[in-house]
Amino acid sequence: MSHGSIIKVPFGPQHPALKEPENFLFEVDGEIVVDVKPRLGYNHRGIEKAFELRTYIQNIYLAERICGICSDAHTTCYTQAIEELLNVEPPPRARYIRVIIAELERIHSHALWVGIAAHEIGFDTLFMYVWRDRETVLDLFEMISGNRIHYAMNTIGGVRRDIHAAMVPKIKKGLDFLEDRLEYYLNVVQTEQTILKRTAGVGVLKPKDAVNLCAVGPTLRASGIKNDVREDDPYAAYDEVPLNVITHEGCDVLSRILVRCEEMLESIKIIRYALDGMPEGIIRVRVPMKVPEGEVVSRVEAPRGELIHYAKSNGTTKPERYKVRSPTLGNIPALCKMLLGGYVADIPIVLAGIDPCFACMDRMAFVDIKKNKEWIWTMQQLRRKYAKK
Amino acid sequence: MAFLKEALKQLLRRPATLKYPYEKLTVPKDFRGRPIWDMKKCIGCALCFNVCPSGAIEMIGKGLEAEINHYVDRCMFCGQCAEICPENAIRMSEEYELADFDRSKMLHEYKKHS
Amino acid sequence: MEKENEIVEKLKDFLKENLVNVTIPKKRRIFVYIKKDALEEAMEYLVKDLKFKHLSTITGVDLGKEIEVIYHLSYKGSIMLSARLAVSKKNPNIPTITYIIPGAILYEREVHDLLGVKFEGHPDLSPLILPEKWPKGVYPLRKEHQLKHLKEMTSEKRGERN
Amino acid sequence: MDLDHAAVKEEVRKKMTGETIVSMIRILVFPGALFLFVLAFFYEWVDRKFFARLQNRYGPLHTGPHGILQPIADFFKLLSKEDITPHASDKLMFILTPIFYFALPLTTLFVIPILSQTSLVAFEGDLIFVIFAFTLIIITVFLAGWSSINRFSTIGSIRAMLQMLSYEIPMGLATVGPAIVTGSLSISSIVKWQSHNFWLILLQPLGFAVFTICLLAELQFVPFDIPEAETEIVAGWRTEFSGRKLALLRLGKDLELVLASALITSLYLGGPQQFWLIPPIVAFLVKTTFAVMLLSLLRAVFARFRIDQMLSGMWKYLLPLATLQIILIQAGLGG
Repeated sequence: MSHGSIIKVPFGPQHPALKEPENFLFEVDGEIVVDVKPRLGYNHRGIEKAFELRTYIQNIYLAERICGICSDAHTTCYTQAIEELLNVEPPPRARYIRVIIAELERIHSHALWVGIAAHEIGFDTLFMYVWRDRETVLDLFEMISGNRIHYAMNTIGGVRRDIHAAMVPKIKKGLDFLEDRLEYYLNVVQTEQTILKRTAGVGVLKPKDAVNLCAVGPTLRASGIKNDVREDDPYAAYDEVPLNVITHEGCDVLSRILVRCEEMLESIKIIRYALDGMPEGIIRVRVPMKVPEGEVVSRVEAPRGELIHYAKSNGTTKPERYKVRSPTLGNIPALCKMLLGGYVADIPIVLAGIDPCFACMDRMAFVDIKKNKEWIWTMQQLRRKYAKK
Repeated sequence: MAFLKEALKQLLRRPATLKYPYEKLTVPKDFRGRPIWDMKKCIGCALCFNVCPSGAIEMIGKGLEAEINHYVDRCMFCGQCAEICPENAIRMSEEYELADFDRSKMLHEYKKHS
Repeated sequence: MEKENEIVEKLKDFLKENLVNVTIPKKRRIFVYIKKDALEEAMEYLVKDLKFKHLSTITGVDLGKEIEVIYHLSYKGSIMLSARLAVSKKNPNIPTITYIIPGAILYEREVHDLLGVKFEGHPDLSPLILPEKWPKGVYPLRKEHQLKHLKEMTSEKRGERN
Repeated sequence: MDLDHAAVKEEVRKKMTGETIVSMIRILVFPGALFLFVLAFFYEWVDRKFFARLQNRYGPLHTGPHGILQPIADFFKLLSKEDITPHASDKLMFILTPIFYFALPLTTLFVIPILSQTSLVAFEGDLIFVIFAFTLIIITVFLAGWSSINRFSTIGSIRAMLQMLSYEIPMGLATVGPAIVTGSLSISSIVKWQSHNFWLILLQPLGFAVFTICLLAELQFVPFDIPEAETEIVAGWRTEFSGRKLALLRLGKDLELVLASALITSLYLGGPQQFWLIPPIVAFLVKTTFAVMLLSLLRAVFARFRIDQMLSGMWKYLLPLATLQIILIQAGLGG
């Protein structure tokens, strides 16, 4: 390959294909991608340092705001970790409610992703349809938890709001509507020629690479490896709920779409089972403010993959160290492998293939400024200057 | 061409979007909107001030004479203050249209005797 | 719990004295403390023979004088083994394990950025998360840096103030 | 007999000015520029509303009744915005290309019969002029992208040229189809021929399909909007344009939409016809609105192709179809 024709194409941090700031420097030979260098950290807010400054109750809402789409996964993982440190057992009804909320969030997160993937390949009409149908899930969330995205359902020792008997028929009606819409989209994705042309055989990740590069979640399951935290390391009420893990052998973007669509249908079945089988009883137990010394690793299957929280407490009301590793960081090495050898035109769809959530992935340090010309007010100065007027 | 049939079917259906300023969605029952303090019930225990994760509540004075300054631009509507208040003096209202051009309007002051 | 005990037995007779202590707090969780110089062979053994193929992440914890680096490995997604080792702050050098598990490439860079642990042999230890103009030698997650102090220090780097 | 030169010159001048004023009005106002601007804005509104309704949403609403003034509002808003010329760009080309991009479709529209069955400028061979104008438009697109020295617009402009190479030939064949049948290369006479016989869409449906697909590629609508693929190369060749230049580019694209739909109407749908009392222009407007809605429908139903898929698709499928249509005409089937 003649070296002369290699040009460097920056992708991000501001780019229509990336919904959040991230920078990938591509070396492109003609239309073929030769090398990828990820440069992360544009969305870094210092959450791990901030964890150490707040009490355990306040940290629930900090954990929730690590990511705007998979917020429940983070709070479930956080509250589980602290409950294990306190060795407190949430009541059975709370564990079932956690499963229901987690699966509803999986549907809303995957539906959001199918819309974005359609937008990446220029299919805006499908994007509009999928996001219109996703509104049913968000309305259900608003009814159950009072808020569309940050449901704040989990607290240490159980759940803050109950799913009353009056809500169950509404939820079931919403799920029935969603089920036949999702079946229709599954059919569209497999038959619509223009989608197949842009996704089949694109962004291939062979199973061996997926394991070596420690990929997680649907990206791993689309390469044929059956690995899901809900089944392997069950938490909340997943040991009492029937679950079948969906895998596809296609190893390309199309099989990732199929895995996520079928996972949504699977989630609907889980929610129906959990709604019927939910035991009666209290939904939370009282917990002390101070957490005894100890350390714990807590794992959850977030919509994008295996999410790990490591907590270390020192007996006070504030954690000693709190580490969050979100699924997207696990998939970035696999993403770089997929991009090599592909077309420039395929970058957005392959990049969207792992359903990147950069808000999750960056959790540290301050809002940094690329260009030195701008000046910036810090939050405190702004409040002091205006709030006092 | 299956998608063509679906697209043409949409022409007959009413659009799913909303003419926002003129048509508004009704918010469900216990929606977490802006928290409102009922100063008659408030005993100035400062529990809400301490628990607020984003520091949106400011206490002036102590005990029964305490007054509350609530910064809506800092508040994230988590409802933790309403939950922890021993006197149930804080209620999460249904208000969600809180944007404004002037930041001083973001400050809601709750006086004791007003 | 028998699978966990079996793994611990195998690890004990492989590492012998390098294995300082082992705790099994609950089902599917093993915490292991190993010596620094036994890291590479322990990793090799864990990944190749005991089939801990998936490295979930690497955590760095600041213990005051030492920095503790914890490797979270998982066996077929279920059993989670956390192998930890401590390294002094004066010469925080640890051999890289990217040649055993390629997936560790970003985790090591993150720990290097935030806690200043140098991974010898790592292909590219350039800053992954911190901005270019970040002052050298300042590792935000270390206990000695308070949030206020870090903000003042980096604010001069942001050019003229308001 | 000695003519009174002054009187003759006076006579000629009066007649000449009378005639020039009439033709000036016809060029500049009614079936000419002003009318076409209004038509361009109207069709952009039709396209946006219909496209929105296909996607189950309202589309522009609040500017004028049913948002009909939205395109005009966008145009004037853009005019008021800052007009940045990149430092490293080729200044002259950067300024000229938007003007060309806007002027080309406008002048080509004079060749198409709108008011009556003969256009403003009708000459034998204006069909060839239209095809040539389409190629010129794409060359302006290439120069626009190339002159704004920016990585994304360079890639965009190269893609525009590649795309042109692939659809020019099938489009040429598809426009030649009607010319062969009517025996003339002037659009006005093709329109006259169709008013006596059937519309050509009934006689040459295959040619109509090929022609519409190529127009989609010409207008850079979704299946073929590869030169300005929003998610891949930001705004493709239009990335660096802003303010007045972008306003001109958008107006140029609207005029191109009018040109495309006017071509479909006059070549395949019979153009402006006199249905007992209704003046021909109403028929023209109805048919072109239908053509715009057809293009909008096709835009809503496809995902975007990759450039190599588009090239191979055009050469492997569209070109044989276009030649098949010509063969059918020669075999006497086309009318």
